[in-house]
Amino acid sequence: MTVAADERLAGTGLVRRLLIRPELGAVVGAVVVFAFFASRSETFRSVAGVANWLDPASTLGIMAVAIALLMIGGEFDLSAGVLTGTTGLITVILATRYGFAIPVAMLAALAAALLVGFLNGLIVVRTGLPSFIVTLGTFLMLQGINLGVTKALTGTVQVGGLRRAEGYEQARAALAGTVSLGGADFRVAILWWLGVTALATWVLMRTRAGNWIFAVGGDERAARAVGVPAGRTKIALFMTTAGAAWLVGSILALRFTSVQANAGLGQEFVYIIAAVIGGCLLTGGYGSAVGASIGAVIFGMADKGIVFAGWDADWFTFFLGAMLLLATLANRLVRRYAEEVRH
Amino acid sequence: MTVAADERLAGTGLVRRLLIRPELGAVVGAVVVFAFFASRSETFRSVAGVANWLDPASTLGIMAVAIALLMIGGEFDLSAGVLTGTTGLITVILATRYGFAIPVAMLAALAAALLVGFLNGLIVVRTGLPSFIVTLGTFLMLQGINLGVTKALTGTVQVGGLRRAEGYEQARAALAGTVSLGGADFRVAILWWLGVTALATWVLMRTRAGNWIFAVGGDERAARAVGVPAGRTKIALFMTTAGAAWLVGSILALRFTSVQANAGLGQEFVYIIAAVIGGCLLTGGYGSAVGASIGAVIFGMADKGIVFAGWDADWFTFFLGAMLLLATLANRLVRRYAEEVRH
Amino acid sequence: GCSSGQGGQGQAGPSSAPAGTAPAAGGGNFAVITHAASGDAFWDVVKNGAEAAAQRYGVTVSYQGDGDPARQSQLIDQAVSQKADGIVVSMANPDALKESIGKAVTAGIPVITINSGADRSREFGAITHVGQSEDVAGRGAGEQLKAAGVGKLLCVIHEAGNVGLDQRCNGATEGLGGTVERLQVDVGNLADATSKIAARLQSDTSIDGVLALNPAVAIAARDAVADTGSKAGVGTFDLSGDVVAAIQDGEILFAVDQQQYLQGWLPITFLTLYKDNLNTVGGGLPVNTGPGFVTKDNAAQVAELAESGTR
Amino acid sequence: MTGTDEAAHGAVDKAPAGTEEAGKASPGAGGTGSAVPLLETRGCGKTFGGVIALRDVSTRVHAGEVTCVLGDNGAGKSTLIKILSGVHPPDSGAYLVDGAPAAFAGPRDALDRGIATVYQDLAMIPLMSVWRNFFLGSEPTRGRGPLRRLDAARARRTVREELRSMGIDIRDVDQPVGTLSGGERQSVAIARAVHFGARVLILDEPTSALGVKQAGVVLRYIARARDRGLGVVFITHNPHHAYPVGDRFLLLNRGASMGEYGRADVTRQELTSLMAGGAELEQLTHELGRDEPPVTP
Amino acid sequence: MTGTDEAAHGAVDKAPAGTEEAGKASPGAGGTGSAVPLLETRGCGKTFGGVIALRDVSTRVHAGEVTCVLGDNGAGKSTLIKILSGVHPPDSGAYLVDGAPAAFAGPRDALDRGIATVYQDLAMIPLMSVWRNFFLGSEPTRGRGPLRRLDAARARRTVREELRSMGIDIRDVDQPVGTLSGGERQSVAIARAVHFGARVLILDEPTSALGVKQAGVVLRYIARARDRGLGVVFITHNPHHAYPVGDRFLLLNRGASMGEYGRADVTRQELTSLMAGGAELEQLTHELGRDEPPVTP
Ligand SMILES: Nc1ncnc2c1ncn2[C@@H]1O[C@H](COP(=O)(O)OP(=O)(O)OP(=O)(O)O)[C@@H](O)[C@H]1O
Ligand SMILES: Nc1ncnc2c1ncn2[C@@H]1O[C@H](COP(=O)(O)OP(=O)(O)OP(=O)(O)O)[C@@H](O)[C@H]1O
Ligand SMILES: [Mg+2]
Ligand SMILES: [Mg+2]
Repeated sequence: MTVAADERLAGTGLVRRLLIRPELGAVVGAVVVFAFFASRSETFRSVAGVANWLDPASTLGIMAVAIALLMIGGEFDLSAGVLTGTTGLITVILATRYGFAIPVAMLAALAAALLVGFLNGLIVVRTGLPSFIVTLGTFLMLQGINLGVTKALTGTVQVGGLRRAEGYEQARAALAGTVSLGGADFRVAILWWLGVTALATWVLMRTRAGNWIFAVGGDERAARAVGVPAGRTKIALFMTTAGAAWLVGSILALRFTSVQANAGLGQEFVYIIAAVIGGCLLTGGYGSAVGASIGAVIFGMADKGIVFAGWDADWFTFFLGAMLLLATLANRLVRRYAEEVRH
Repeated sequence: MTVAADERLAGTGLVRRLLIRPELGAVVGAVVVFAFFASRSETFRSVAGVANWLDPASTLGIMAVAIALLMIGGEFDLSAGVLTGTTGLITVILATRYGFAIPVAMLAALAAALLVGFLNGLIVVRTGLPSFIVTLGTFLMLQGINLGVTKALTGTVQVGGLRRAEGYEQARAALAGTVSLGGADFRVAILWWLGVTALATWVLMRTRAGNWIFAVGGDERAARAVGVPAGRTKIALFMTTAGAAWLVGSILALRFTSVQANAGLGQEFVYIIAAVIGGCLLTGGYGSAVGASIGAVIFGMADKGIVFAGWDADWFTFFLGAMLLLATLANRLVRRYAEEVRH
Repeated sequence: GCSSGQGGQGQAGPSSAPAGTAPAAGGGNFAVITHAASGDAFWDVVKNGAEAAAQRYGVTVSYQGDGDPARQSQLIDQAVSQKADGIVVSMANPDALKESIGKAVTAGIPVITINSGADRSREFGAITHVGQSEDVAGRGAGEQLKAAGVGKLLCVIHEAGNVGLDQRCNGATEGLGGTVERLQVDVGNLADATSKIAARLQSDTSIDGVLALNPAVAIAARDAVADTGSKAGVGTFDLSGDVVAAIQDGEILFAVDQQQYLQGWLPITFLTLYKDNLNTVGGGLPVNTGPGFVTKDNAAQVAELAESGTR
Repeated sequence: MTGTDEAAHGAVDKAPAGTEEAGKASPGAGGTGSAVPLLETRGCGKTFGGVIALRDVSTRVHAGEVTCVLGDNGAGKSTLIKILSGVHPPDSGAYLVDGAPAAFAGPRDALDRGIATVYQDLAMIPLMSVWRNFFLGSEPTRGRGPLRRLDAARARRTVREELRSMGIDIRDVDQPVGTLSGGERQSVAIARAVHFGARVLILDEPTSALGVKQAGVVLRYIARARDRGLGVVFITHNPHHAYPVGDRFLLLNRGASMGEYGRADVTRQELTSLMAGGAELEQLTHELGRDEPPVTP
Repeated sequence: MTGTDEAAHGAVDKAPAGTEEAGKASPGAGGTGSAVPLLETRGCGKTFGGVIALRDVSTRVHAGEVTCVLGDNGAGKSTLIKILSGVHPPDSGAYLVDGAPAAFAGPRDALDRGIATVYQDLAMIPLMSVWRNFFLGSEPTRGRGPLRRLDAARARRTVREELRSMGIDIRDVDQPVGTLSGGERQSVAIARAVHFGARVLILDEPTSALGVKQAGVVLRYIARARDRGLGVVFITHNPHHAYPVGDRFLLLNRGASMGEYGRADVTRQELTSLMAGGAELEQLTHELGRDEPPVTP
């Protein structure tokens, strides 16, 4: 800002400017949840404990960031969870039943994932149907395909044995290995997650594509009117989500060397939850990648913290629900304070 | 219309006026699905077959109509599915373990359901958090309560024995009995479903409350500005949904005389799907009760039709997904034709 | 009820050297981690068994379960970082758990596998295995149905892609030797399950047997058979009060009873013994808990037990 | 209401209009004879986050009087309106209704006190039909008890008549408002506020999207409302619209009051030039080299 | 551009303007000397479901000429604009760009052919900041290849300058557009269209929400764009705004054309009265009994 201060601007401290960022509320939520569980369980705040809850947060985070981009662009993707299973299944089946080297099998899975993303996007853009319904359709269809094809090819509902496939060790080291740090093993996936978050933030804030994503989510008609290629932007977003699903699917397949036909089922909403906790609006046009990542951390902490605290598994979901509500409320209060009456 | 025709009105036939109704697209979708399965399976189109697929459509329909009202009012309720289980559990536990007469137990369950609905609404209205997140929180919490309380009180995850409770026969006849018609047994729940649909349609189209529902969903700020009690309307909608969940929960509990702690889990999205197939907008302000009912029928027919047609169970969800997509597309095409460029 | 925070108790130290002193009563801290979501009727009995044993021996048990192998393995990792004194794992997907179980074994934590995964148990370094795989139970059910004269069976899967359920159906196929058709229903919506089973019975009248894999679905199957006037016999896995009553009334032929209560009770017993006294039962050979069958003959005896969640 | 009427009013309302405007407040600024103004703000201010939208503005609205609020874009006119209509509470200063401090929780409360507002960013629901929008919040019903229902026939008829009497002919009152043209929508909103004529009518730039004919109709409406004894707050950019109906003119600039003038204290020309850029349009015509061509055919 | 300039243009564009307007089309209606108009509609019509919004309208837009479209609310002005800018294809009639039939799949295609539009229902994204909105669809970038990124500093600077040069001082170009006042938003939209000045600039009621000063600025912009050789389509209700800058005046009524007039054929007074209700305001002033008070202080 080089312009002289306007007399109609009340003191806008750095603090307030920071607080207006969509993710800062989520940060407060994360701090609250962390403090809560850290005070309940020593292991939770130990290095090993942190490594432990960062592990699920990493794969969830990668997906949450992709879904956040899509949600900022005004669309949903319910097929993303199952797609992580599909890509894993393709990789494992090709590598173990058809003797493909793992990198080749992974590329084939990526191609399939991008095709699914492309079709999702194309149908949404062409028919104008809500993406909620379209991707619900793909979700169900993929679920059927995962089960039907796996059963048809292998006779069971899970395929394994990836360990023996060519190129396994390298692929595993790159995607599913661990890094020792402070006496605990951290998953490499955490690095991938940080990378994806940084990349997504850069795209959102610093590129034309990012501008278009906000625009198509904020008001698609208006965006089209000024010449934003709304259709292409949305298709690209669906393909990005599919790409993220492929990354997560590969990470999980390499790590567990086997995939079940129902892998990823039910995760689609966890992604959306993480994105919303991180400040994304369900109506589109607002949100951030960093926020979605922090949402994933909150979810991961609450999820694992309850186990660390040793609470009864029967009540698990109760505590999880209460945690989520409290985290979002904390988030909300901070945002309220920052924005005051801006609606 | 008593006013003389305006020269700027092209011939607006009755047909076009009908087609503009949100549910008429769904009717076409329903006809398509029916025709398809009727041609594949004789049983599907027999009276017994119709009674069969109308059975699950009835409970789904009751919920879909309530959810449709809520969605027209601009909100979601993810806790509705689990709440059907909660109400059933309360009724059964009170009637079998504490010796309450069934009507009394049911009233207690209703009170509990309405309280949950009220709290959902209150939190949404007061905090301004998206209902997606708030009711997700209640969903998780109820899920935990259902399991935790049932376990604590009975030591198992399901309670039964309602048959021996006082007032069982009458209650069952009213809510879960059957009516013979054309040689097949139709469930009484179908009548309840028709009644709920008619009532909801009347409220939506013919009362002030209906006007307010459309208004708060269409533009809450604007509705508030002209003095619509937006908060009260929304809370009432959440309570209506809870009431419907109670009705469905009671019907199922009386029918099966036992309830599992995880009953209703996962149904919440089926309700939303039915409402959306029936023409409700996810963004609120548009939709119809009849449409939601027809959405429930489409879903019920596709779901059962696949079984009647005897297709491979492994591919079940694939066919279901394809069916849903096609039905919504048919729906969409009809609407497009009717509305042309209106966006 | 809620067990106390284990964070603190974890400090009891690595239990790899369970003090060669006299068996100390209590103080153990065990984790039971299964591949089923909480609320599942079968696994709830396992949980009851484990908790009853814990109470008996004065140890703490934390029960967790998740059908997603990735999350199950994370739960094992958590137990390891909490330095549990012993871990009980059901291995529906052994490959996926290999790494985490290996970690536990390396950390010197005794592991007992339960239910499925008997063949990989020793390879992974578990001290023993309790229970048998779902195929065996399924085969038993198939044989029972065959004995009842069933030629064409409908196997009702209430959770698509669930490995355990798939194994049960596969086992039943083997045991029956006839045609087995599968049907997918949603356990959360029994009305729908009923009408789906009825739809299948209506459209294929040659089906003369229905195998439910869950007691609630068994009731739905019974209703469907009654609604359609089919003469199909119904068999089921696992018990509930309603199922036992139906067996007594002759509406359901039998229920496969793995006596899964033992799959909860025994591992805790074994782990306590191992911790206090370094005992390994049977030199690590699998301990079978079933399958048993509840039929009209013995239904009366188990009726009450099923109501209270121990059978 | 005639010129003589007006003088009579002016004589009654001799009390100073506010604080700093006291000097400027004109003896000619009308009033209905009631000493207590319907609405009054005293040094009201409003801040949005870091933005000061309104600062220390005082004004009064009397029954039977039209208060015009004029000012540039972003001057804070809509913000003032939102305070008056209960959407925002003022951050500083006092807001009095009938002489007593108002504590409105929302527009509903203001409506209940008889303060009706037509917002610039139209309070209309695009997906709802014209007649439903028109009666939203004040639906006519018939039947009683559980059978109480919308009187749709009456509502449709009323809307059609109201709109026609305003010179707008909407084809079909069942048409969704979202398909109306910008001006049609504005007209419906005004017709609604007038129909439910309250004690105070607040109009935020009602004429800006309207053609000359409709604008005239609106001005006539305003005058009629005033004659019925309503207090009217009328916001506009157009001094030519403000002058014919206004009794007081409040000028805002960058959030602050530039003074309140009574009708008698100011001519149309003065008003126009006060609005900054007054005869600029004339000027512009010359500047652009486009003088009137000689009158030909 | 001066009167003599104009006469010269008029002389070139002697071809009848359309079909039924041929008689009325004025020899004075300007053109830049190119015989082929930039845009031309021939008997265009548009129906929405059962609503006939536009019927058989023909007009032309020449380079260096301002075509004003005037008409009552709901006359179909915005609909015509949407056809010109590629939002809707016409249902009947032909739409020619540079003399060749145009087949636009959307506004993007029109933009690519140099047709930029400012819509009445502003094409702005409320949640996005002012500068992001300003450059939306034409973002300045730096770096190349995968490092190609928004040049945010330049964008902010440009926006601030453009807006200041238009007389709007936005406090903070990072403010979301949704928090701007109605007029401020409109100004940003116009500044954007002007900045990306295309061959044809279409403005739908750009001045209606603007104060006198800002309106003057917009008119000056329009004149400047015309002088640069752009074809401008300018929609307004205000004949006082239309007259200073317009070269042709297309009058619409209830979806149909009431004729197109050249500047030379019509005086401001005639235009005003053609717009129906012409001197009605003056009339109204009298009618409301509010003659100018004697000039006092
Ligand atoms: N999408 C649509 N669906 C149905 N009717 C429409 C639609 N768009 C416009 N109309 C109708 O077409 C007519 C012309 O509308 P248009 O917006 O072109 O008017 P306008 O001249 O721009 O009016 P204003 O000056 O009030 O903006 C209006 O009566 C409107 O109701
Ligand atoms: N919710 C808000 N958050 C932040 N700033 C706001 C908000 N509402 C208004 N403002 C700012 O306050 C100032 C005054 O706005 P207001 O809408 O009152 O102006 P106005 O006089 O009505 O202008 P116009 O004539 O253009 O409608 C504007 O500069 C606007 O940016
Ligand atoms: Mg304003
Ligand atoms: Mg218009």
